[in-house]
Amino acid sequence: MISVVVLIVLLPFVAAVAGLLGSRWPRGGSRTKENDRAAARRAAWFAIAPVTGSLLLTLWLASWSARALPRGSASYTGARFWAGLLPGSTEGTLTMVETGSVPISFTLRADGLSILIGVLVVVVALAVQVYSVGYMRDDPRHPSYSAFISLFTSAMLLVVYAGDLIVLYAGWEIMGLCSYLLIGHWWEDRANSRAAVKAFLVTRLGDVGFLFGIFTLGFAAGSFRIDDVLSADIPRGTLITATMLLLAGVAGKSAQVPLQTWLPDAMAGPTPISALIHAATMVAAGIFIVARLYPAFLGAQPTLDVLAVVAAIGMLGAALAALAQDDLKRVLAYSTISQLAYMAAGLAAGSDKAAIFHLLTHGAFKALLFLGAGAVIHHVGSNLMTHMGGLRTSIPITFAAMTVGFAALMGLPPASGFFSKDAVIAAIEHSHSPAQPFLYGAALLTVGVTGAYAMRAWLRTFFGPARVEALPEPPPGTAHVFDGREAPRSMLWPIGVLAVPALLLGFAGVTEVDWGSALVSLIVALLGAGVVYAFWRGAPHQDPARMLGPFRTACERAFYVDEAYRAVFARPVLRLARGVVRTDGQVVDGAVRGAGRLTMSLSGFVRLAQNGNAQLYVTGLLAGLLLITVAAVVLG
Amino acid sequence: MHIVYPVVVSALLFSIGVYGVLARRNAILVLMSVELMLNAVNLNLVAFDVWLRDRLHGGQVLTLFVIVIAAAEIGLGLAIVLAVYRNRQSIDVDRLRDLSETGASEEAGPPEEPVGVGEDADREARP
Amino acid sequence: MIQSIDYSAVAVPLILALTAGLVLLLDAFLPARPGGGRLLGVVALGGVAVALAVLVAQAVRGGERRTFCVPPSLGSAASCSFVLDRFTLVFMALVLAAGVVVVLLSMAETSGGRVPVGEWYFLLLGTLTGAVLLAASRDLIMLVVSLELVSLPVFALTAMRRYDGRASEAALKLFLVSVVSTAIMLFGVSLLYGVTGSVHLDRIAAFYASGQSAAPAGVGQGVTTVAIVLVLAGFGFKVAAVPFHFWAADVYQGAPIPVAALLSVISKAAGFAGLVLILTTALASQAAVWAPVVAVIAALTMTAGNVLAMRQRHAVRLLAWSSVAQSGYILAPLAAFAGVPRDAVGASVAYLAFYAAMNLVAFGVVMLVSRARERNDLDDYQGLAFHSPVAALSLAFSLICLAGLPPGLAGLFAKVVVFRAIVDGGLGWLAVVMAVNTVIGLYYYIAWTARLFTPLSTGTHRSGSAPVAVAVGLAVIVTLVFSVAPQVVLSAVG
Amino acid sequence: MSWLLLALLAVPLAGAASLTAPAFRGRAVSLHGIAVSAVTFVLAVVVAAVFDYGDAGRMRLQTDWSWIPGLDLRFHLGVDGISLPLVVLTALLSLLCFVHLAGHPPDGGRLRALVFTLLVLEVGMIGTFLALDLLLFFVFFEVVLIPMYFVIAIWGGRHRRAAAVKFILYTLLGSAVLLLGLLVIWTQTGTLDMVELTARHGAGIARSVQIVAFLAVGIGLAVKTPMWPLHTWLPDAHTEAPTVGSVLLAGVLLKMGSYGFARIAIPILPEGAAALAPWLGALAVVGIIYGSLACLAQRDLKRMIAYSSVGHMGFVLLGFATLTPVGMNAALFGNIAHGLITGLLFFVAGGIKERYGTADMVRLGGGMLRRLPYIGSLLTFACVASLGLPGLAGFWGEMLALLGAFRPAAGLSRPLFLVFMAVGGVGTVLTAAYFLVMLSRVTHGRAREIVPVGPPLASSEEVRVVLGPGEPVEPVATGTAVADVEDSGPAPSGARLPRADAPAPSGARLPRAGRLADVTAGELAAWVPLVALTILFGVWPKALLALTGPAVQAIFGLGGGAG
Repeated sequence: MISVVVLIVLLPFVAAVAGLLGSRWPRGGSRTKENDRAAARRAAWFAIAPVTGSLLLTLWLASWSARALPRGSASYTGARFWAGLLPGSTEGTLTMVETGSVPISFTLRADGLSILIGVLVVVVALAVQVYSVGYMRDDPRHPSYSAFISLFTSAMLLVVYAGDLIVLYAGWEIMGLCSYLLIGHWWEDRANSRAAVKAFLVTRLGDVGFLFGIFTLGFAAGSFRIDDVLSADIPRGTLITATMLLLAGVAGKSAQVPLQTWLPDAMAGPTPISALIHAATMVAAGIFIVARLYPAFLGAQPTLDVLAVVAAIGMLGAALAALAQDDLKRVLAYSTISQLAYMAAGLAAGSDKAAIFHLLTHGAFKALLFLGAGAVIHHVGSNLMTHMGGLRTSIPITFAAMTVGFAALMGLPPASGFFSKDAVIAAIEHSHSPAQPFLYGAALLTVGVTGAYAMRAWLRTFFGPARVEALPEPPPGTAHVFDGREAPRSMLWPIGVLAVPALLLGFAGVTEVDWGSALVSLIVALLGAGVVYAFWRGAPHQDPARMLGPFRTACERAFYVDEAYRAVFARPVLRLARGVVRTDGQVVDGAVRGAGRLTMSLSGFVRLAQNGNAQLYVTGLLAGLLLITVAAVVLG
Repeated sequence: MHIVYPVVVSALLFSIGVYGVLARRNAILVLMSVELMLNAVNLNLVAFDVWLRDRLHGGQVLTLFVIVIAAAEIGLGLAIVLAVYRNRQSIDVDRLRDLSETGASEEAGPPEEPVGVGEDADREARP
Repeated sequence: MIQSIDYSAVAVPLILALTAGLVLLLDAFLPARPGGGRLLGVVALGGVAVALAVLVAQAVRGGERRTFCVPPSLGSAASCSFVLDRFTLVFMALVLAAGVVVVLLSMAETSGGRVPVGEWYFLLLGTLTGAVLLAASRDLIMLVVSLELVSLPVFALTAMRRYDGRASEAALKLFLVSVVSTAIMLFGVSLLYGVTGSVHLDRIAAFYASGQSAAPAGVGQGVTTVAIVLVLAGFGFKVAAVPFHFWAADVYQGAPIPVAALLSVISKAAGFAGLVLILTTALASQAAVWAPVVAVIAALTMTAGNVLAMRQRHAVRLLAWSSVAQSGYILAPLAAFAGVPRDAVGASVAYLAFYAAMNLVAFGVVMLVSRARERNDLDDYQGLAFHSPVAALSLAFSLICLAGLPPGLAGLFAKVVVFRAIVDGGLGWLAVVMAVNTVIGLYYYIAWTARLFTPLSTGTHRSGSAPVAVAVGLAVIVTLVFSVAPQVVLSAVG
Repeated sequence: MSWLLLALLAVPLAGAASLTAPAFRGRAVSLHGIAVSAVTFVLAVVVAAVFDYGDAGRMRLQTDWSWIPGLDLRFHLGVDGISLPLVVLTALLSLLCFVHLAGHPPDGGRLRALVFTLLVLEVGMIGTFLALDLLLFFVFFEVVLIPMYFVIAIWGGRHRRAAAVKFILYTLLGSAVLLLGLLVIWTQTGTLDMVELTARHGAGIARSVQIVAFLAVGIGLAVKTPMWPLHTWLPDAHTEAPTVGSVLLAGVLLKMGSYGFARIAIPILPEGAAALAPWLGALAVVGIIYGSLACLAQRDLKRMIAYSSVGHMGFVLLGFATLTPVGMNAALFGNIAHGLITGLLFFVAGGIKERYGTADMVRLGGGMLRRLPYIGSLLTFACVASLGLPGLAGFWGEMLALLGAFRPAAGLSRPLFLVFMAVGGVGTVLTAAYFLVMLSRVTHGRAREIVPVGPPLASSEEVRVVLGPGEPVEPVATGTAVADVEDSGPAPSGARLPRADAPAPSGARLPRAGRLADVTAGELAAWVPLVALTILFGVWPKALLALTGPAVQAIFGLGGGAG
């Protein structure tokens, strides 16, 4: 059984290697038009076939797990929501590496939680690969692009199915690298390249804390295997420090408040990437980790309180920022930060079931929204909503799909968002941690603002006067423009496929719906949407965000957090670096060169005595002798 | 008489010889003052020999040798002074400055950087 | 009573002296034929070779030989003036080997015609005799006389070149400084004689060991200290230690190169032999007095030598200062005599042997190059590797040996031996000073070696000379043997 | 089988000696070089094959002859878990250097002399890792100096003389102090045999003497490893050394310093090590931060890689400073990983310098991925491996070092080492920062169009270069999208570009010889093994840890006694 899991993880990796090396291989590197096209076609096959294989294996694994008898003693406490759904779990260790202190075991482990997330990852990855065939048709670097996506998928699956924390960390970092490579796909424009560097560095900063958290757990439990870590009785103090450190990694990867500035800039990458990495999978990995080690987090209440506060600030701030953005993708990016904060709030409130349920639904509808946005951008040729309007007639299918997406985002009843967001709000309502009232208030307020920005985006994109004029040459950073018609079928199929779970996944949630809180959140959401509709109705041309009044620019610049970070961190480090180079040149190296010059000048000085006069020599001789005699007698 | 007197006289004689060597400019006079120093040593040796009542008379034997050595040295010294005079027409010790640090490296010039070989110069030399 | 003389003990100096006489007679009576100079050279070489053979025979037969002894009846036990023990044999071997090389170098020098051949070889053999005698002497008189016998011929040799102002100036300087140092040493000897009442080294040692002194304690110790320092002066000059080093560069530059080689190896070896004899046999119990003095002098010598050599642009002057620095390294282990007596002397003599071999290679090649270009500036050596590779490689090898870096393993092991003796003796600070000095030393050695390998556009004519080539070859082979099997020296020194 | 180690030394020596015969001409010389180093590499692999992995802690294949009884220096060779990987790495890198040399003759000509020097260098390097006698280790430690001096001084770049002189003087001072330390050990214990001394675990040497000896040996090795304050020779030596020289200097010479810690300083002087470990750790960590910051502001590519070596060796030293088995394993693993990755980095940098004629990042402009896609991607791979991505060799060295610092040996103060660990973590972020910034400046961005003006200039000669000031010097100016304008807009804030050359009219394009050739077969042959090994050790760290583990246990006296 474990070989299936190994295969699931390895197939995309093989695809990546084949894509990187194989796609251009026979005809060498000559970059002609038809070479690129043939290479792109071959790369597409290298990418799609293995991921489909992975999908089928994952589905078979899920069915096996569902049929398996629930194991007597769940290896860790508490019957989990997915243990009921997918009780079967399997684990296999490839090898044990003796490091000298805590051993590292190359272990893969598939249980209910990881299979669920595995399904999400593979589905979205396949959808994105198919979508990219159309979206990146004549991009010269399509082979490396699709290969990196396969590598990313393999890394994400490694994180999902990892049984050992270090193996998990390995997948974690490779994901970060792939996000760097893919964000910087159009590296001709230095801004994209800088955005990629920023994304990698911010997540890397979080990962350092994550690694130290793993060390703390590993040393406390004597092994890095997740089962040992969760079953070992770790003293409360160590648990708190470990979980706090893990939070740093979670904040980095899932773009939570302290380290969220990289996600909006990550939109510089192609849209399918934003859909896959910055909506469904990588950003969800942080939440997945907390769910994976939930018994540890439950044991450390202060950490959950910190998580609650971070989530509250994150969801509200991001929602407000989304309301003021003009770029459609940045709206969705800030919305992602806000929704992730929701899941974090769910976890903080003590219900990982609600958080994972929301993660799944969010994965579906946010990927849908991004792919839809990709189609819209294709159609319009620019990201900015000021260039869009009245598209519901020209691209009906995308319109329908994005409507479903926005409905799910706002939490309107039929869509899945309604059920999962309700589960989270219910969990927050019933939790009894000190930060609960503050969290609950923020949650409700965010529901309203989410309704507002979803409605605003929906209206400004599809309604109002049509302003499309075919731009002559796409500015760097966007794919080429289609001639006004609907996106090609290869892009529409994935949108359609994703629309189904976005709509129906809510019903799959077996949990009962807490109608009281659901109604409250629905009313608040409709209220937010209504306000925006009223402003929009007044002046369809203008941006409803004007209702924010003086706070608009603050919201648009995301409360100047990014500029603050650059002023506090980036610029001083560069100044320090130049200072280090100067000191290295003058002080450390100076000392060395100075020693050399000192000896040379000493030699110059001593040579003066050698002026050739014999009597001076004899005088020197006698003076030296006198000195030595006196010293010998006196000191002797 | 107590041993101190000859030793002190010998020391004084030695000092006069040293002064002579350092102060005089003429090579021959320097040689004479060296003789003075050697004779001071002889005085010392003989005085100790008598004071010690050494049955082997080591001191006096050494005095004889010192006298012989002094003679040899003076012979050789004068020969050298003669050679210097023939070559330099002067035996003024102060003016014999040809062999000196600065003298040697005048024409070559001080090295401008540690190894003294301009690397650009030989870089072009390379084929 | 007539002293019985053990002629087999005195064989080596006797042979050298007789050869000297023979050379003088041959020069006087042989008709002046063009090849005459070469004949005298061969005769001198033969004399030295025979002496070396006899020495080897005596070494193989082993055992100690003593002669010119004072009968035990007068005063304390029998003490002899001329002793042939392991220490003496090593020094004699060293001096004679170096003598062979110097004679070979002189053949090239004398063929120039500017030097009277007979007198040259006579004086050269005289110096060798003095050096050999000094190694064997065990009383102050013989020590002084053989020291003079080593010094005086060298003054003459330096001034030997006709119509060479510089040579005569160098000779005068050498003469002046040497005579003053000898006078100072004699004054020291007289005081030492005064305090100890005896001339023989072993009796002086016995006197100090027994602790009683003729004069009242306070004065006796003071006078002894002064005496020791003054005696050190004489040998300090020979070895070119710090206060007595000023003459080195001027004389080496002025003198003909074989004489410079003679000064840097043979007269220095003689100086060290005398120093070791006086300090370790006569004044062994006074080590507390002279050890710190020697340590300070060693440190100052190596530093002054290296520092002065850094900015040199003249080959022989650089070698002069380098030999001053090297004598600092040789002096250093003696300072550790208090801690590890046997190792200290062994290390010092071993380093001297290694140094002699390496230095002679350098002087040989400098002799070769200076025949083509008199100026002898370092720039004349640029690109030597391109038109006379063997000479360049051997010079590079010797310089790297002097620096103490592999592939010059001889230099490296020599330094390790010295470092070990110093660290064993507990002189940490001296070891650190020596380490820094090795680095300063490497600076000018590597600068010169680098010049050898940088290409120079203008090719220059190289005039070969057979005897010098043989000399360099001999010295290189000896250095290579020392590099691969330094145990040869270490076991001999014991 | 013990003749194998002798053969490992004899073959390169014989190869070098045989080069003096005039029979070799032109091509034959480089082929000869490849042949000799290939034989040496095969021997190394045979040693690895014949090595008994079950008991890697004991010393195998020992040969022990008395060479100089006077100094009781014994020609004692042996190999164990610690030295085997380093020997194989040395043989491999030397072979790759010769392969690279075949395709790309050195700048200074005189190929025969260069091959001779490199073979002598190889003898010195392999000897250092095989020696089991303190003085023999010292002799081989110094054999390396003169050849490397000549490699830099004759075949180097513009200021090669000064760099070579500084290299040899600085390293000699270090090794002289190292010799003092070794002699102190010798005088205290009376023996020079490393195996015996390791078995004694420092018995017989008083604590204060151990501290003095560790200080002396430590300083000697720290100069070679480049620990922080003693590192200033490295950037000059690397910038001026030819590609082959840089690869060997970074790939192997730095390892001799850190190997010294693993073989001499820590096992033989445990109390000295315990006393000075906090200082070693502190200097290592400062080295990490200092190296990373220095790299961030470097303009020259090779100089930046040199400073990155200071940073990486900082992690290796941190591993040693923890005095724990995992720390030692981390250091030894980091050694090998750094050798492979930095070797590759210098090969690629050499290739770039050869093609562009300069290694100055600002003059390289951008868009290397456009013009030289394969070299660009290899550079990216090397940088990613170097910043410690898991799955590649660089990660395990750093991670295990931080793991070691998390819980140092009993005697060491835990909070201090936790601070070291945290600063090390920040160091990894800075390492990622400067590598990615370099990639962004060199490989990304729009390639400057090459307008072949006039006759093609001599390829490698420095061309009079004019910088279009449009190039933003501030690498990480996010947010405000500074358009990569072609025309000479005002250079953004930050240092005006220093006019190294006489200012020419700013409009002139960069005249350079035609289209640059991408990676050649010869280069690939030299570089692909390094890439493969980096991935192998990254994916399967057990290959190395299983080897060094038992040897390290033996050192810390936990496992079985050393053989």
